[in-house]
Amino acid sequence: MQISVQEADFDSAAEALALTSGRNDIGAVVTFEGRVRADDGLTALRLEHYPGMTEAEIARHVDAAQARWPLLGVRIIHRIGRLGPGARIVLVITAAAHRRGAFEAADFLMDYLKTRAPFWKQEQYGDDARWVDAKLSDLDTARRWQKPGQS
Amino acid sequence: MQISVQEADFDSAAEALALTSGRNDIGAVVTFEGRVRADDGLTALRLEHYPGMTEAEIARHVDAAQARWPLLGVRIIHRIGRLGPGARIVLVITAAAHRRGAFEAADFLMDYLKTRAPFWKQEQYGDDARWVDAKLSDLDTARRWQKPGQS
Amino acid sequence: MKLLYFAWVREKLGRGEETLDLPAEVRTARQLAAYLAARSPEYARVFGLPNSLNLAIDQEHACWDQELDAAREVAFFPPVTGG
Amino acid sequence: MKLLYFAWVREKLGRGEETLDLPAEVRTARQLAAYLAARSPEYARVFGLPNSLNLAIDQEHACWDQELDAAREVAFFPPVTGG
Repeated sequence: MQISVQEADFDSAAEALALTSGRNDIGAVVTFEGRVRADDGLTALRLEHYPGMTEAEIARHVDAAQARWPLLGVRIIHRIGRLGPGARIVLVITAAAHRRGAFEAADFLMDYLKTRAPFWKQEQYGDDARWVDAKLSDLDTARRWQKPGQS
Repeated sequence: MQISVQEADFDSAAEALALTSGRNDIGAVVTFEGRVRADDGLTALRLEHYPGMTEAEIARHVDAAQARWPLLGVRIIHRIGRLGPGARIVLVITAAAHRRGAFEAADFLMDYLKTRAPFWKQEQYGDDARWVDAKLSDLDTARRWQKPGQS
Repeated sequence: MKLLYFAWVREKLGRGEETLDLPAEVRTARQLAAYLAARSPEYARVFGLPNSLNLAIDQEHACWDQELDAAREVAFFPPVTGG
Repeated sequence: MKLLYFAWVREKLGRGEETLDLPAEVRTARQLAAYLAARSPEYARVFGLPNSLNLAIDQEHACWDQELDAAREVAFFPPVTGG
């Protein structure tokens, strides 16, 4: 697993290649790319995070994903700083022998990045800026992965 | 939507770029790449299809996906012919405003490519060749998407 | 009527397609399979057990009891294994 | 103890971090919030309603009734919105 939190943009194809090159045991590669939408005249997002905790929290969720699905590779990049409309924000790549594990692990990791990793988004509309509220729907979505008895 | 059945390899990143460039309404891009695993000493896969029906059948499933999720772009490429270990076989890219639709539509399209699109795989082990049997597990997986009352 | 065969169906029959004039009493896909099975031992091996085969009528998945009507082409093949 | 503030918590307090010597009776995160709320009107606005805040103790998500024990750093922040 490799986890990066960075201001720089990323190249999803180069990351997928690095994760899978020379391997003949990988049958499925799922790539999720999140981007900034220009809804309602948004001019930029600003992303802030908690250095140190972010990487540790993501690593815990990658460990959980690896315990749950037989993954052969995981790559996560999350950008911080100022991002304009159309910019890439987040990359999750999962590689596995079979597609089910790759799909489910990527979906799981995105849900936990949304609800547990310490990032905060501020929306900018020209000179106006407002912090994004957490969505209850994201919590509900993440709750799908809990096993019976977990709270 | 764009659907291709071809012998040539594909470039997932270039396809994702073509699907999304210049757009500020896309918040989520999910890319699935299927590859040839070298299990049990496999030397190659040979893929055959039903020209005409393949494209029509895939288009029907893309239509079904677009009716079910608010998709902003779909790209499907399926390779045919002889493919060595590690080769890319299939590409599904879905783009949407939000991640849930993009994830579910890509997963749905892969399930239907597996169980409905008229492709047949032959495994080659040196001079020995055998047609791959359909997996009941793939049918079960595809059945997840049926609504109550559908058979 | 144009008949198409794929994967091991094509290999066992030794051909990928052929055009046949069918008798008027062959009205469903199941009757077509029975008619083909009677042609030769090779055809009998493929069409004697149609449960292991799937079919398409005019490039759409079809059922054995479906009427052929004015179908232009019928294809027989094993369960699909793409993706 | 090192305290860290993120997003609008940081903005409302006018600082991202500070180091405080806490009285011995501040043993849980909830007691720490009450202690901070008493420092000034700015702190009271943020820590008077801790239900809108989340916290981490030594870089792990924590609950309000968790003991601070020998924690080196405690962070307060709104619900996360990454991804």
